[in-house]
Amino acid sequence: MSEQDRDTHQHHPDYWKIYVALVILLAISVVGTFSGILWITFIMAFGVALVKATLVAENFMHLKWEKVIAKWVLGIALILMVLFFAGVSPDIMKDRGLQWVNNADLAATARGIPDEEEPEKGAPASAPDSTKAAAATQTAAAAPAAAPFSPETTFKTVCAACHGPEGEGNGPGAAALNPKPANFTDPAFWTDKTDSVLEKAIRQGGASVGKSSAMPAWGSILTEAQAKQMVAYLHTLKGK
Amino acid sequence: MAQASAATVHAHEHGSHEHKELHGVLKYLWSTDHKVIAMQYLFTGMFMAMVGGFLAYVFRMQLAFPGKSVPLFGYVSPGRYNALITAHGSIMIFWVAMPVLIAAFGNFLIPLMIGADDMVFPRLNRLSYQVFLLSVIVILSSLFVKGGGFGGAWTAYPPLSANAKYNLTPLGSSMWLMAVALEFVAFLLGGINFITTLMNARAPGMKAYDIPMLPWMVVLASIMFMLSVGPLIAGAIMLFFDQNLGTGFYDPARGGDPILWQHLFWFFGHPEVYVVLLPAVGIVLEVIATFARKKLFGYKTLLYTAAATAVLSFFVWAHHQFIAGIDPRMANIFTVTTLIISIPIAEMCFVIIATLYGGNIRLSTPMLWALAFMGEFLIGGVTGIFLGASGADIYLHETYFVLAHFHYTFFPIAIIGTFAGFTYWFPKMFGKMLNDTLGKIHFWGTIIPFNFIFIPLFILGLEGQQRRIYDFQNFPELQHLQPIRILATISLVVMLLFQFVFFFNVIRTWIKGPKAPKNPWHSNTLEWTVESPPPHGNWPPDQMPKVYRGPYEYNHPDREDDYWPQNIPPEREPTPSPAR
Amino acid sequence: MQTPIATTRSATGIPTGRLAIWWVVASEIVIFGGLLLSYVMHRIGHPEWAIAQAHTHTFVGAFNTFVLLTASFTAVKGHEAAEKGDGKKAAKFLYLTMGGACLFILVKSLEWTSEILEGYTIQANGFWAFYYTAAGLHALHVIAGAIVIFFVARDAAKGRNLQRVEYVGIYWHFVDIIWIFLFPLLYIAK
Amino acid sequence: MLHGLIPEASSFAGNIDWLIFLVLVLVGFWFIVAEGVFFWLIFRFRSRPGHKGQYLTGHEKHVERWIKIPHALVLICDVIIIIGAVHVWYIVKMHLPPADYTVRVTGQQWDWVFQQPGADGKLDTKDDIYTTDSLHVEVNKTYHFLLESRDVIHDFSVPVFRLKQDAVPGRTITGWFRPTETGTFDIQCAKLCGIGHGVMVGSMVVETPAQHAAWVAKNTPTSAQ
Repeated sequence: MSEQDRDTHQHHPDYWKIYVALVILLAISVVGTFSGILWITFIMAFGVALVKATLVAENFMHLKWEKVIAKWVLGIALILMVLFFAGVSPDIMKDRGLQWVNNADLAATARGIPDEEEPEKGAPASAPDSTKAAAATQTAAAAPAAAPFSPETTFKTVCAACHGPEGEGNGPGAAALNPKPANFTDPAFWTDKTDSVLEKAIRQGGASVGKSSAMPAWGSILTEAQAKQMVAYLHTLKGK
Repeated sequence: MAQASAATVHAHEHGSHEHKELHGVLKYLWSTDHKVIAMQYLFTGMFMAMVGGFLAYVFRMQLAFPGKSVPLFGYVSPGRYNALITAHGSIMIFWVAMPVLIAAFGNFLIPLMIGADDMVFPRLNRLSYQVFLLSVIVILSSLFVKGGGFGGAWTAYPPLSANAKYNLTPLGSSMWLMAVALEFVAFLLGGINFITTLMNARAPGMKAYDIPMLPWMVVLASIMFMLSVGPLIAGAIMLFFDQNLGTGFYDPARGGDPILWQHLFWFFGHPEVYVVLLPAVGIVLEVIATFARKKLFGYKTLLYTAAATAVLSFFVWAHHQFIAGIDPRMANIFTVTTLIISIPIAEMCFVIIATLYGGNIRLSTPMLWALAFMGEFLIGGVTGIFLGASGADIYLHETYFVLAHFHYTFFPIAIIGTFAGFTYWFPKMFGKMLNDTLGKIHFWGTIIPFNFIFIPLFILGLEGQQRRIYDFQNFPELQHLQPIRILATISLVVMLLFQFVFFFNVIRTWIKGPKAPKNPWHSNTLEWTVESPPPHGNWPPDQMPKVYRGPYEYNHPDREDDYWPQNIPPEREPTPSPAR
Repeated sequence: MQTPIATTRSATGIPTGRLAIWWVVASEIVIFGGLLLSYVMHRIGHPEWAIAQAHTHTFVGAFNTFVLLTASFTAVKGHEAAEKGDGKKAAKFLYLTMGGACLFILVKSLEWTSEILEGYTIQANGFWAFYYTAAGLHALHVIAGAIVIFFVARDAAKGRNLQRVEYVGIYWHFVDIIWIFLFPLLYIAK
Repeated sequence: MLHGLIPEASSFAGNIDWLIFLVLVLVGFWFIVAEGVFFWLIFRFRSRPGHKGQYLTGHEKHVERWIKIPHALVLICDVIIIIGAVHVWYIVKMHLPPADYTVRVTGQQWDWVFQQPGADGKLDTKDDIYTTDSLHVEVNKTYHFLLESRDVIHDFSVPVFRLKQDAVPGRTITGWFRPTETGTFDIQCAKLCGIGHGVMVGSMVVETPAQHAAWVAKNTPTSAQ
């Protein structure tokens, strides 16, 4: 026991008194929860927690008699946490700001508290995107279904990027991919493929049918019926 | 530290240092001597530098000659390209810059420069290297697992990094995260050791302003690292749970928020770049003071500007996220703080340049590296202002301008600063003198090609070429820039080839280099008062050094030699030495 | 392994061991601070988590807080004994503290199993993800503290390294303070 | 300043280029001064026989002046740059001029999906046109874009417009642009978003009002006629 420690530490407050005070404070914070009024519960809970924390830090950790350098070390860490909270909370805590709306938060909140708002009308609208919050855009979310769905234009605009305009699997995106996208003109492709497997591949992505997961899930753009029409269109490409 | 008790506690130095000497290979693997641990970090860091350099060679070849098979590697698919750039970024920062600059030089020099026989916690020091070695194994093996290495860039933004469905590297991403977390643990353990050693274990008589610059800077860096890495460790735990337990911390559809990770990452990210900058500045200051034979221009100014940079670095993090979806009003605050932090850094550069005034500059290899650090780092610092100004960052964000900017700061730090320190302390570390002409060939062979890599990349950045694209043939507006990319790649290959001059010089010196004297550069600091290489325990227990003056008393009027080592007692009544 | 001369020096007047523990506590503040503040921000952003939070058992949390407070009390009594040089008594108090830690972990595991069986797993909802992560990280620190206390107590019983009783006490009180803040955040702020 | 390197094709491109030029001038001056003094000092005080170093603590008035003055001037330059930056940032990101048209841009793994208002000029109506590779806009018209992402973070970037904004999943971010040059320009994804990040190429086709009307007529989905 090097003697440096002995001379710096003569101060031992009456630990019993502090311990009893802590237990009483704990009881107060628990009782506070029955007050029913939210802000009283908060004041009780966090105020008491702060008092208890200072009691433990001052007396049990002997911060009261510690050199000031140690207080600076802990103080800087706490100040940095306040700074972190100040810089981050405008983006995370709030669900809207200048020029941006956090639809996901709004949707989660809307879904989460059904009793406050009237429950969402009927089946979730076939909005092209599940993250489209009902609250954000009141207009009937126009799915591509509104305009007559033509599998050919959808193939040309969406699928051609990787499968190529004629479906040979040589689109500009194909150069990037390994394994290569499916080649619908090759009869060998069709030998072991059923329509339902193709629909699943289209709507839930390649990985869902054991194929390359580079094929994204287009289910958010194409409904069941549309996927069937797409598969029908793919048949017309066979042997071209 | 600032108000260290004036009369350092002269606890009589009990606690001797004899213990059974390890022998054979065990001496190098299981030793707790701070010098052996420093060598372990140094060689691991240099090996990882070679790995990082090779990765850079591979993807730069792919950029210059897209689609062709790269010699010594093979065909670079987009997935592999992403893994290469992620590994290059992560390895160069976490496994080259930090271990070599903080752990290797810090471990070797802090005890020697403050007159201590070892770090205060030798076994904790050994444990920190072992955890670091484990992180090296995990990151290297993560490149060879099924699905390939993690491909989400060293910033690992979720949801790309949080969901295997998006990044297609289920094993690679978790192993990358585990390796980074282990590296954080290693540097937390090491950091506590460095900070406590400097605060408590100083030689008797060494007051706060007698400590040389390098220990100050390495410890300041360790404090910044320790206080900034906390939130990211919490973020890493959350990301690890997202990757493996299917929680939704960063998945917006399930109540999470991807912007939270960006804030957690960059709250650590920006202090991190100053964590690697300060030790490099410390090395450069030691070398410049010694070879300019001149007292540092305003020791306290340097210390206060370094402290100011350290504090301000916690206020600027969101300048990495101006257009990342944060609230535009926050961007104004962070623009102001970012430009404010450029002031202490600018003053630090002015003070370093002013140190050369009135000097007697000898241009040997370490001095060339230190001066090159200053010359190149000015370009890096200056181009940072373009990116700190939020309006200009709208166009320049995620372009090659950013890439060239941070290579003009990281390269001087991790490569030029390291070579300055390595060539300067090589005689002390290995007991032999490096060949100076080979050193100069290696110097010019690295500096000139370096500028020919990254000045062209500035031009590419201004043309609007954005980062992390494996093949620019898909972008009609960028196809005509191919010749610039080929020039950058060729300069990189030339620079990498010149590194063999360095390896040849080091190995030849190991085998039959001339024996190094105790103080080859006639420097003042305490590490030059022991033999080279220093024995275990540095000084005999009864001859621990005492300090009588500051570390930079060169060309002092009261002395005929142009240097005055710290531990030489003043012959007669010490004239009131002028203000430090 | 003899302690190096460096460890015995104390330029700041604080013994090296205690100075290191203050730095450990500082780094833990920023780690737990990052996690708890992220939770607070999300909790304010998602008022609907109150429904999930209603399923937490406030009384179990309160009892656990009481257990940790008692453990903290015995730890500081242990330090008082060690200060007087009485290794045996210090070891006895430290073993009591370890008992408190084990009780805390036992109560926590029972609480978690009941919640998980009710279906509130870590994947269930944003609140439960933060609940298990924060309380889990804290529980890990309690377990680590208990292990370290065991070794320090064994040494103290033989009268060796008595100053470590204080250092492990400081770490333990910090773990208690984290729980003092975790308890209202997870249990009371419904 | 960037004009030589990349054309300006949108209304606020000029502001951003002006700011980059302002920073270049201020920062370039300090860079040249610092490098100049640096190399001059190395040459002037190189080691020569008989030449001896001086002992300066850095607090001597005549030497300290050389640091205090540049220090203050750098502070002034920084203030100027801050004012310029905040001004341009307000124009581009904080202030939304009234929109002639609104388009919805959705990033998903490895392609952009554009939802443009049809002939009626209103979004989310029957005659909306969905395209995935090109966004057809009318020159000298102010467009608001609602930027969203379906999976990971993407970045809607049109270099010639100096337009760049991250698309964050779960958020709808509104921005604006006003094309001033006709032609076909690159749309890039400027945030790493996985394997196909390199193929997420789109084209911004800026047309004259007549061409645009013709394009809309040709591409309006048949049912909406």
